[in-house]
Amino acid sequence: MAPEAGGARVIGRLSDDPIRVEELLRAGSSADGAVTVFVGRVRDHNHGRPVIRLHYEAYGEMAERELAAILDETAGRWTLSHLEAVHRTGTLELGELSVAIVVAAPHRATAYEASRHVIEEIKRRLPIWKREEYADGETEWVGPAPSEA
Amino acid sequence: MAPEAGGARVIGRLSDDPIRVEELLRAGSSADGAVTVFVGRVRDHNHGRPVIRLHYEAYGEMAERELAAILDETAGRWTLSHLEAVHRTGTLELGELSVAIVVAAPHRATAYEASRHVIEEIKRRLPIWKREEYADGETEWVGPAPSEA
Amino acid sequence: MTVTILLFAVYRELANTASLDLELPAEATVRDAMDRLRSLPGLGCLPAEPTVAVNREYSSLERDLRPGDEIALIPAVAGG
Amino acid sequence: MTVTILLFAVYRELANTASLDLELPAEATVRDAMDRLRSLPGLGCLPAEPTVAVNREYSSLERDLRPGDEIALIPAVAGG
Repeated sequence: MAPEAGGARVIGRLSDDPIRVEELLRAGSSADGAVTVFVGRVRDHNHGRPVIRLHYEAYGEMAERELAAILDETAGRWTLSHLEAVHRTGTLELGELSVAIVVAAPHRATAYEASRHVIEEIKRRLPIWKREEYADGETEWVGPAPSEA
Repeated sequence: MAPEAGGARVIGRLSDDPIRVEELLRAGSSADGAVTVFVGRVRDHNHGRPVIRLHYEAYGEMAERELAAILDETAGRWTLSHLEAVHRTGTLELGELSVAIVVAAPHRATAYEASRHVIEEIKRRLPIWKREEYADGETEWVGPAPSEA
Repeated sequence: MTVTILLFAVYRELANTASLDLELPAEATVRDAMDRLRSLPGLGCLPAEPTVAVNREYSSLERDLRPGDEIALIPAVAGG
Repeated sequence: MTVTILLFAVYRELANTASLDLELPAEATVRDAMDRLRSLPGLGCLPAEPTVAVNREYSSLERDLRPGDEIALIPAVAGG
Protein backbone atom coordinates (compact mmCIF):
# COMPACT_ATOMS: atom_id res chain seq x y z
CA MET A 1 0.00 0.00 0.00
CA ALA A 2 1.30 3.46 -0.89
CA PRO A 3 0.53 5.78 2.04
CA GLU A 4 0.92 8.90 -0.13
CA ALA A 5 -0.48 7.98 -3.56
CA GLY A 6 -0.97 11.12 -5.63
CA GLY A 7 -0.40 13.28 -2.56
CA ALA A 8 -3.30 11.66 -0.72
CA ARG A 9 -3.14 9.81 2.56
CA VAL A 10 -4.37 6.31 1.71
CA ILE A 11 -5.38 3.63 4.22
CA GLY A 12 -6.99 0.28 3.41
CA ARG A 13 -7.51 -2.62 5.80
CA LEU A 14 -9.54 -5.64 6.77
CA SER A 15 -10.81 -5.73 10.32
CA ASP A 16 -12.11 -8.45 12.57
CA ASP A 17 -13.26 -5.74 15.00
CA PRO A 18 -16.29 -3.43 14.69
CA ILE A 19 -15.84 -0.38 12.45
CA ARG A 20 -15.91 2.95 14.34
CA VAL A 21 -17.05 5.66 11.96
CA GLU A 22 -16.60 8.44 14.51
CA GLU A 23 -12.85 7.98 14.28
CA LEU A 24 -12.86 7.83 10.48
CA LEU A 25 -14.74 11.13 10.31
CA ARG A 26 -11.76 13.11 11.57
CA ALA A 27 -10.15 12.45 8.19
CA GLY A 28 -8.48 15.15 6.17
CA SER A 29 -7.56 18.71 7.01
CA SER A 30 -9.10 22.15 6.82
CA ALA A 31 -7.97 22.30 3.19
CA ASP A 32 -10.80 19.85 2.44
CA GLY A 33 -14.18 21.37 1.86
CA ALA A 34 -15.96 18.06 1.41
CA VAL A 35 -16.01 14.69 3.16
CA THR A 36 -18.12 11.71 2.14
CA VAL A 37 -18.64 8.63 4.25
CA PHE A 38 -20.23 5.51 2.87
CA VAL A 39 -21.13 2.65 5.17
CA GLY A 40 -22.56 -0.70 4.26
CA ARG A 41 -24.68 -2.32 6.96
CA VAL A 42 -25.96 -5.84 7.47
CA ARG A 43 -29.54 -5.79 6.22
CA ASP A 44 -32.32 -7.82 7.77
CA HIS A 45 -33.33 -9.19 4.37
CA ASN A 46 -31.90 -10.05 0.94
CA HIS A 47 -34.02 -10.74 -2.13
CA GLY A 48 -37.03 -10.94 0.19
CA ARG A 49 -35.56 -13.56 2.54
CA PRO A 50 -35.14 -12.62 6.21
CA VAL A 51 -31.45 -12.57 7.16
CA ILE A 52 -30.42 -13.14 10.78
CA ARG A 53 -26.61 -13.00 10.60
CA LEU A 54 -23.65 -12.75 8.20
CA HIS A 55 -20.21 -14.25 8.19
CA TYR A 56 -17.43 -12.79 6.03
CA GLU A 57 -14.58 -15.02 4.88
CA ALA A 58 -11.61 -13.37 3.17
CA TYR A 59 -8.62 -14.45 1.13
CA GLY A 60 -6.83 -12.03 3.39
CA GLU A 61 -3.47 -11.51 1.68
CA MET A 62 -5.05 -11.01 -1.73
CA ALA A 63 -7.92 -8.88 -0.38
CA GLU A 64 -5.46 -6.46 1.24
CA ARG A 65 -3.44 -6.31 -1.97
CA GLU A 66 -6.53 -5.63 -4.11
CA LEU A 67 -7.85 -3.04 -1.68
CA ALA A 68 -4.53 -1.20 -1.73
CA ALA A 69 -4.58 -1.31 -5.53
CA ILE A 70 -8.13 0.07 -5.67
CA LEU A 71 -7.25 2.93 -3.33
CA ASP A 72 -4.05 3.79 -5.18
CA GLU A 73 -5.87 3.83 -8.53
CA THR A 74 -8.55 6.08 -7.02
CA ALA A 75 -6.04 8.47 -5.47
CA GLY A 76 -4.31 8.69 -8.84
CA ARG A 77 -7.49 9.48 -10.72
CA TRP A 78 -9.05 12.12 -8.44
CA THR A 79 -7.52 14.97 -6.44
CA LEU A 80 -8.16 14.09 -2.84
CA SER A 81 -6.30 14.31 0.40
CA HIS A 82 -7.55 11.37 2.46
CA LEU A 83 -8.93 8.03 1.38
CA GLU A 84 -9.70 5.27 3.83
CA ALA A 85 -11.54 2.00 3.43
CA VAL A 86 -12.19 -0.72 5.99
CA HIS A 87 -13.87 -4.07 5.28
CA ARG A 88 -15.06 -6.33 8.06
CA THR A 89 -14.35 -10.02 8.33
CA GLY A 90 -15.87 -12.52 10.75
CA THR A 91 -19.40 -12.73 12.10
CA LEU A 92 -21.67 -9.66 11.95
CA GLU A 93 -25.07 -9.17 13.54
CA LEU A 94 -27.90 -7.18 11.92
CA GLY A 95 -27.14 -3.47 11.65
CA GLU A 96 -23.37 -3.89 12.05
CA LEU A 97 -21.14 -2.13 9.54
CA SER A 98 -19.62 -4.38 6.89
CA VAL A 99 -17.62 -1.73 5.05
CA ALA A 100 -16.80 1.97 5.44
CA ILE A 101 -15.23 4.38 2.96
CA VAL A 102 -14.14 7.90 3.85
CA VAL A 103 -12.98 10.45 1.28
CA ALA A 104 -11.82 13.98 2.12
CA ALA A 105 -11.29 16.26 -0.84
CA PRO A 106 -11.18 19.94 -1.72
CA HIS A 107 -14.36 19.64 -3.81
CA ARG A 108 -17.59 17.72 -3.33
CA ALA A 109 -17.82 16.20 -6.83
CA THR A 110 -14.50 14.46 -6.16
CA ALA A 111 -15.60 13.23 -2.75
CA TYR A 112 -18.74 11.61 -4.18
CA GLU A 113 -17.20 10.14 -7.31
CA ALA A 114 -14.13 8.69 -5.61
CA SER A 115 -16.25 7.14 -2.84
CA ARG A 116 -18.63 5.52 -5.31
CA HIS A 117 -15.75 4.20 -7.39
CA VAL A 118 -14.13 2.58 -4.36
CA ILE A 119 -17.25 0.73 -3.20
CA GLU A 120 -18.05 -0.51 -6.71
CA GLU A 121 -14.49 -1.82 -7.13
CA ILE A 122 -14.56 -3.40 -3.68
CA LYS A 123 -17.76 -5.26 -4.53
CA ARG A 124 -16.34 -6.32 -7.86
CA ARG A 125 -12.77 -7.28 -6.97
CA LEU A 126 -12.23 -8.01 -3.29
CA PRO A 127 -11.92 -11.76 -2.63
CA ILE A 128 -14.28 -11.69 0.34
CA TRP A 129 -17.32 -13.92 0.64
CA LYS A 130 -20.32 -13.56 2.84
CA ARG A 131 -22.38 -16.43 4.10
CA GLU A 132 -25.90 -15.24 4.73
CA GLU A 133 -27.85 -17.06 7.41
CA TYR A 134 -31.59 -16.92 6.86
CA ALA A 135 -34.38 -17.15 9.39
CA ASP A 136 -35.37 -20.54 7.96
CA GLY A 137 -31.97 -22.01 8.85
CA GLU A 138 -30.59 -22.10 5.31
CA THR A 139 -27.37 -20.36 4.29
CA GLU A 140 -26.03 -18.99 1.03
CA TRP A 141 -22.58 -17.82 -0.06
CA VAL A 142 -22.27 -14.52 -1.93
CA GLY A 143 -18.97 -13.51 -3.49
CA PRO A 144 -17.34 -10.81 -5.60
CA ALA A 145 -18.35 -10.24 -9.23
CA PRO A 146 -15.05 -10.02 -11.15
CA SER A 147 -16.72 -11.06 -14.41
CA GLU A 148 -18.45 -7.66 -14.48
CA ALA A 149 -15.03 -6.12 -15.21
CA MET B 1 -42.09 19.63 6.28
CA ALA B 2 -43.56 16.18 5.72
CA PRO B 3 -41.96 13.83 8.26
CA GLU B 4 -42.95 10.75 6.23
CA ALA B 5 -42.57 11.74 2.55
CA GLY B 6 -42.72 8.62 0.39
CA GLY B 7 -42.40 6.41 3.48
CA ALA B 8 -39.09 8.02 4.43
CA ARG B 9 -38.30 9.80 7.67
CA VAL B 10 -37.35 13.32 6.57
CA ILE B 11 -35.66 15.95 8.74
CA GLY B 12 -34.34 19.32 7.59
CA ARG B 13 -33.14 22.17 9.78
CA LEU B 14 -30.91 25.18 10.19
CA SER B 15 -28.69 25.21 13.24
CA ASP B 16 -26.79 27.89 15.09
CA ASP B 17 -25.02 25.13 17.01
CA PRO B 18 -22.21 22.84 15.82
CA ILE B 19 -23.28 19.84 13.74
CA ARG B 20 -22.70 16.47 15.45
CA VAL B 21 -22.26 13.80 12.81
CA GLU B 22 -21.96 10.98 15.33
CA GLU B 23 -25.64 11.41 16.17
CA LEU B 24 -26.70 11.63 12.53
CA LEU B 25 -24.97 8.34 11.77
CA ARG B 26 -27.47 6.35 13.79
CA ALA B 27 -29.98 7.06 11.02
CA GLY B 28 -32.17 4.41 9.50
CA SER B 29 -32.82 0.84 10.48
CA SER B 30 -31.42 -2.60 9.79
CA ALA B 31 -33.53 -2.67 6.63
CA ASP B 32 -31.04 -0.20 5.17
CA GLY B 33 -27.95 -1.70 3.62
CA ALA B 34 -26.36 1.63 2.75
CA VAL B 35 -25.79 4.94 4.48
CA THR B 36 -24.05 7.95 2.97
CA VAL B 37 -22.94 10.98 4.91
CA PHE B 38 -21.81 14.14 3.19
CA VAL B 39 -20.28 16.94 5.20
CA GLY B 40 -19.15 20.34 3.98
CA ARG B 41 -16.35 21.90 6.01
CA VAL B 42 -14.96 25.43 6.21
CA ARG B 43 -11.89 25.42 3.99
CA ASP B 44 -8.79 27.43 4.73
CA HIS B 45 -8.78 28.86 1.21
CA ASN B 46 -11.11 29.78 -1.65
CA HIS B 47 -9.94 30.54 -5.19
CA GLY B 48 -6.42 30.73 -3.81
CA ARG B 49 -7.16 33.29 -1.08
CA PRO B 50 -6.51 32.26 2.54
CA VAL B 51 -9.79 32.18 4.51
CA ILE B 52 -9.73 32.67 8.27
CA ARG B 53 -13.44 32.51 9.18
CA LEU B 54 -16.96 32.31 7.71
CA HIS B 55 -20.26 33.79 8.71
CA TYR B 56 -23.54 32.37 7.39
CA GLU B 57 -26.59 34.63 7.15
CA ALA B 58 -29.93 33.00 6.32
CA TYR B 59 -33.37 34.11 5.23
CA GLY B 60 -34.46 31.64 7.86
CA GLU B 61 -38.17 31.14 7.16
CA MET B 62 -37.61 30.72 3.43
CA ALA B 63 -34.50 28.57 3.86
CA GLU B 64 -36.38 26.10 6.06
CA ARG B 65 -39.24 26.02 3.57
CA GLU B 66 -36.89 25.39 0.61
CA LEU B 67 -34.93 22.75 2.53
CA ALA B 68 -38.15 20.89 3.38
CA ALA B 69 -39.18 21.08 -0.28
CA ILE B 70 -35.81 19.72 -1.46
CA LEU B 71 -35.99 16.80 0.98
CA ASP B 72 -39.60 15.98 0.09
CA GLU B 73 -38.80 16.02 -3.63
CA THR B 74 -35.82 13.74 -2.99
CA ALA B 75 -37.79 11.30 -0.84
CA GLY B 76 -40.41 11.16 -3.58
CA ARG B 77 -37.90 10.42 -6.30
CA TRP B 78 -35.77 7.74 -4.62
CA THR B 79 -36.67 4.84 -2.32
CA LEU B 80 -35.01 5.65 0.96
CA SER B 81 -35.89 5.36 4.61
CA HIS B 82 -34.11 8.26 6.28
CA LEU B 83 -33.08 11.63 4.91
CA GLU B 84 -31.63 14.33 7.11
CA ALA B 85 -29.97 17.63 6.27
CA VAL B 86 -28.61 20.28 8.60
CA HIS B 87 -27.18 23.65 7.51
CA ARG B 88 -25.25 25.86 9.87
CA THR B 89 -25.84 29.55 10.42
CA GLY B 90 -23.69 32.01 12.35
CA THR B 91 -19.92 32.19 12.66
CA LEU B 92 -17.81 29.14 11.79
CA GLU B 93 -14.11 28.61 12.34
CA LEU B 94 -11.84 26.69 9.94
CA GLY B 95 -12.66 22.98 9.82
CA GLU B 96 -16.16 23.37 11.29
CA LEU B 97 -19.01 21.65 9.48
CA SER B 98 -21.22 23.95 7.42
CA VAL B 99 -23.66 21.32 6.17
CA ALA B 100 -24.35 17.62 6.69
CA ILE B 101 -26.57 15.26 4.71
CA VAL B 102 -27.38 11.71 5.81
CA VAL B 103 -29.24 9.22 3.63
CA ALA B 104 -30.12 5.67 4.68
CA ALA B 105 -31.47 3.45 1.94
CA PRO B 106 -31.85 -0.21 1.06
CA HIS B 107 -29.37 0.14 -1.84
CA ARG B 108 -26.15 2.07 -2.26
CA ALA B 109 -26.91 3.66 -5.63
CA THR B 110 -29.90 5.37 -4.01
CA ALA B 111 -27.88 6.53 -1.04
CA TYR B 112 -25.26 8.18 -3.26
CA GLU B 113 -27.62 9.72 -5.80
CA ALA B 114 -30.08 11.13 -3.27
CA SER B 115 -27.26 12.63 -1.19
CA ARG B 116 -25.68 14.29 -4.20
CA HIS B 117 -29.03 15.65 -5.35
CA VAL B 118 -29.71 17.21 -1.95
CA ILE B 119 -26.37 19.03 -1.69
CA GLU B 120 -26.61 20.36 -5.25
CA GLU B 121 -30.13 21.67 -4.62
CA ILE B 122 -29.08 23.17 -1.29
CA LYS B 123 -26.25 25.07 -2.98
CA ARG B 124 -28.56 26.20 -5.74
CA ARG B 125 -31.72 27.12 -3.86
CA LEU B 126 -31.19 27.78 -0.16
CA PRO B 127 -31.28 31.51 0.63
CA ILE B 128 -28.19 31.38 2.81
CA TRP B 129 -25.18 33.62 2.27
CA LYS B 130 -21.67 33.22 3.51
CA ARG B 131 -19.35 36.08 4.22
CA GLU B 132 -15.79 34.89 3.81
CA GLU B 133 -13.15 36.64 5.85
CA TYR B 134 -9.72 36.54 4.26
CA ALA B 135 -6.33 36.73 5.90
CA ASP B 136 -5.76 40.14 4.30
CA GLY B 137 -8.76 41.60 6.16
CA GLU B 138 -11.11 41.75 3.17
CA THR B 139 -14.49 40.04 3.07
CA GLU B 140 -16.70 38.71 0.30
CA TRP B 141 -20.32 37.54 0.20
CA VAL B 142 -21.15 34.28 -1.57
CA GLY B 143 -24.76 33.31 -2.15
CA PRO B 144 -26.92 30.64 -3.76
CA ALA B 145 -26.97 30.13 -7.54
CA PRO B 146 -30.68 29.94 -8.46
CA SER B 147 -30.03 31.03 -12.04
CA GLU B 148 -28.38 27.67 -12.66
CA ALA B 149 -31.86 26.10 -12.48
CA MET C 1 -50.36 49.54 -1.43
CA THR C 2 -47.54 48.80 0.97
CA VAL C 3 -45.11 45.90 0.53
CA THR C 4 -42.12 44.86 2.61
CA ILE C 5 -38.65 44.48 1.13
CA LEU C 6 -36.12 42.17 2.83
CA LEU C 7 -32.42 42.72 2.19
CA PHE C 8 -29.71 40.17 2.87
CA ALA C 9 -25.94 39.95 2.73
CA VAL C 10 -24.37 42.47 0.37
CA TYR C 11 -27.69 44.27 -0.28
CA ARG C 12 -28.29 44.64 3.44
CA GLU C 13 -24.86 46.16 3.83
CA LEU C 14 -25.24 48.48 0.82
CA ALA C 15 -28.65 49.77 1.93
CA ASN C 16 -27.61 49.74 5.58
CA THR C 17 -30.93 48.13 6.56
CA ALA C 18 -32.38 44.59 6.65
CA SER C 19 -35.89 45.61 5.63
CA LEU C 20 -37.96 48.55 4.46
CA ASP C 21 -41.52 49.27 3.44
CA LEU C 22 -42.31 50.46 -0.06
CA GLU C 23 -45.43 52.35 -1.15
CA LEU C 24 -46.47 51.27 -4.65
CA PRO C 25 -49.45 51.95 -6.95
CA ALA C 26 -52.11 49.24 -7.25
CA GLU C 27 -51.25 46.68 -9.98
CA ALA C 28 -47.52 47.14 -9.47
CA THR C 29 -45.33 44.15 -10.32
CA VAL C 30 -42.16 42.89 -8.68
CA ARG C 31 -40.25 44.61 -11.47
CA ASP C 32 -41.86 47.93 -10.57
CA ALA C 33 -40.75 47.44 -6.98
CA MET C 34 -37.19 46.76 -8.16
CA ASP C 35 -37.20 49.95 -10.25
CA ARG C 36 -38.24 51.92 -7.19
CA LEU C 37 -35.56 50.28 -5.05
CA ARG C 38 -32.88 51.38 -7.48
CA SER C 39 -33.58 55.02 -6.61
CA LEU C 40 -32.85 54.41 -2.92
CA PRO C 41 -29.43 55.13 -1.35
CA GLY C 42 -26.98 52.29 -1.87
CA LEU C 43 -29.23 50.24 -4.16
CA GLY C 44 -28.47 51.94 -7.47
CA CYS C 45 -26.32 48.90 -8.30
CA LEU C 46 -29.28 46.47 -8.28
CA PRO C 47 -29.02 44.34 -11.44
CA ALA C 48 -31.64 44.52 -14.20
CA GLU C 49 -32.83 40.99 -13.41
CA PRO C 50 -32.29 40.37 -9.69
CA THR C 51 -33.34 37.03 -8.18
CA VAL C 52 -36.29 37.58 -5.85
CA ALA C 53 -38.66 35.67 -3.61
CA VAL C 54 -42.21 36.75 -2.87
CA ASN C 55 -43.68 35.43 0.36
CA ARG C 56 -40.76 33.00 0.75
CA GLU C 57 -40.97 31.49 -2.73
CA TYR C 58 -38.80 32.23 -5.77
CA SER C 59 -40.78 34.48 -8.10
CA SER C 60 -40.73 35.98 -11.57
CA LEU C 61 -40.28 39.73 -11.87
CA GLU C 62 -43.60 39.98 -13.72
CA ARG C 63 -45.66 38.78 -10.76
CA ASP C 64 -48.41 41.17 -9.66
CA LEU C 65 -47.97 42.34 -6.10
CA ARG C 66 -50.63 42.43 -3.43
CA PRO C 67 -50.71 44.57 -0.29
CA GLY C 68 -48.52 43.16 2.45
CA ASP C 69 -46.39 40.99 0.15
CA GLU C 70 -42.90 40.22 1.46
CA ILE C 71 -40.32 40.62 -1.31
CA ALA C 72 -36.82 39.33 -0.61
CA LEU C 73 -33.81 40.16 -2.73
CA ILE C 74 -31.68 37.04 -3.13
CA PRO C 75 -28.17 38.16 -4.07
CA ALA C 76 -26.59 35.28 -5.98
CA VAL C 77 -23.14 33.70 -6.04
CA ALA C 78 -20.68 36.52 -5.35
CA GLY C 79 -21.01 40.21 -4.61
CA GLY C 80 -19.65 43.00 -2.44
CA MET D 1 5.74 -29.71 -10.37
CA THR D 2 3.69 -29.03 -7.24
CA VAL D 3 1.26 -26.12 -6.93
CA THR D 4 -1.01 -25.13 -4.06
CA ILE D 5 -4.76 -24.72 -4.49
CA LEU D 6 -6.70 -22.45 -2.10
CA LEU D 7 -10.42 -22.99 -1.67
CA PHE D 8 -12.83 -20.45 -0.19
CA ALA D 9 -16.47 -20.24 0.74
CA VAL D 10 -18.66 -22.71 -1.14
CA TYR D 11 -15.66 -24.51 -2.72
CA ARG D 12 -14.02 -24.94 0.67
CA GLU D 13 -17.23 -26.47 1.99
CA LEU D 14 -17.72 -28.74 -1.06
CA ALA D 15 -14.15 -30.04 -0.98
CA ASN D 16 -14.10 -30.09 2.82
CA THR D 17 -10.64 -28.48 2.83
CA ALA D 18 -9.22 -24.96 2.58
CA SER D 19 -6.14 -25.96 0.57
CA LEU D 20 -4.51 -28.84 -1.19
CA ASP D 21 -1.37 -29.57 -3.19
CA LEU D 22 -1.62 -30.67 -6.81
CA GLU D 23 1.06 -32.54 -8.75
CA LEU D 24 1.07 -31.39 -12.38
CA PRO D 25 3.27 -32.01 -15.44
CA ALA D 26 5.75 -29.30 -16.42
CA GLU D 27 4.17 -26.70 -18.77
CA ALA D 28 0.72 -27.17 -17.22
CA THR D 29 -1.62 -24.15 -17.37
CA VAL D 30 -4.18 -22.94 -14.86
CA ARG D 31 -6.82 -24.61 -17.04
CA ASP D 32 -5.01 -27.96 -16.69
CA ALA D 33 -5.07 -27.53 -12.91
CA MET D 34 -8.81 -26.83 -13.03
CA ASP D 35 -9.40 -29.97 -15.08
CA ARG D 36 -7.55 -32.01 -12.48
CA LEU D 37 -9.50 -30.41 -9.64
CA ARG D 38 -12.77 -31.48 -11.25
CA SER D 39 -11.85 -35.10 -10.67
CA LEU D 40 -11.52 -34.57 -6.91
CA PRO D 41 -14.32 -35.34 -4.43
CA GLY D 42 -16.86 -32.49 -4.22
CA LEU D 43 -15.32 -30.40 -7.00
CA GLY D 44 -16.99 -32.04 -9.99
CA CYS D 45 -19.28 -28.99 -10.14
CA LEU D 46 -16.43 -26.54 -10.89
CA PRO D 47 -17.57 -24.36 -13.81
CA ALA D 48 -15.84 -24.48 -17.19
CA GLU D 49 -14.47 -20.96 -16.71
CA PRO D 50 -13.93 -20.42 -12.98
CA THR D 51 -12.47 -17.11 -11.77
CA VAL D 52 -9.00 -17.69 -10.37
CA ALA D 53 -6.08 -15.82 -8.87
CA VAL D 54 -2.46 -16.92 -9.19
CA ASN D 55 -0.13 -15.67 -6.49
CA ARG D 56 -2.80 -13.22 -5.23
CA GLU D 57 -3.59 -11.67 -8.60
CA TYR D 58 -6.53 -12.35 -10.91
CA SER D 59 -5.31 -14.53 -13.74
CA SER D 60 -6.36 -15.97 -17.09
CA LEU D 61 -6.86 -19.72 -17.33
CA GLU D 62 -4.22 -19.92 -20.04
CA ARG D 63 -1.42 -18.78 -17.76
CA ASP D 64 1.54 -21.18 -17.53
CA LEU D 65 2.12 -22.43 -14.03
CA ARG D 66 5.43 -22.56 -12.22
CA PRO D 67 6.42 -24.77 -9.29
CA GLY D 68 5.08 -23.41 -6.00
CA ASP D 69 2.38 -21.21 -7.55
CA GLU D 70 -0.58 -20.45 -5.29
CA ILE D 71 -3.84 -20.83 -7.22
CA ALA D 72 -6.99 -19.55 -5.54
CA LEU D 73 -10.49 -20.33 -6.74
CA ILE D 74 -12.63 -17.20 -6.46
CA PRO D 75 -16.27 -18.31 -6.41
CA ALA D 76 -18.30 -15.39 -7.72
CA VAL D 77 -21.60 -13.78 -6.77
CA ALA D 78 -23.81 -16.61 -5.49
CA GLY D 79 -23.29 -20.32 -5.00
CA GLY D 80 -24.12 -23.22 -2.73
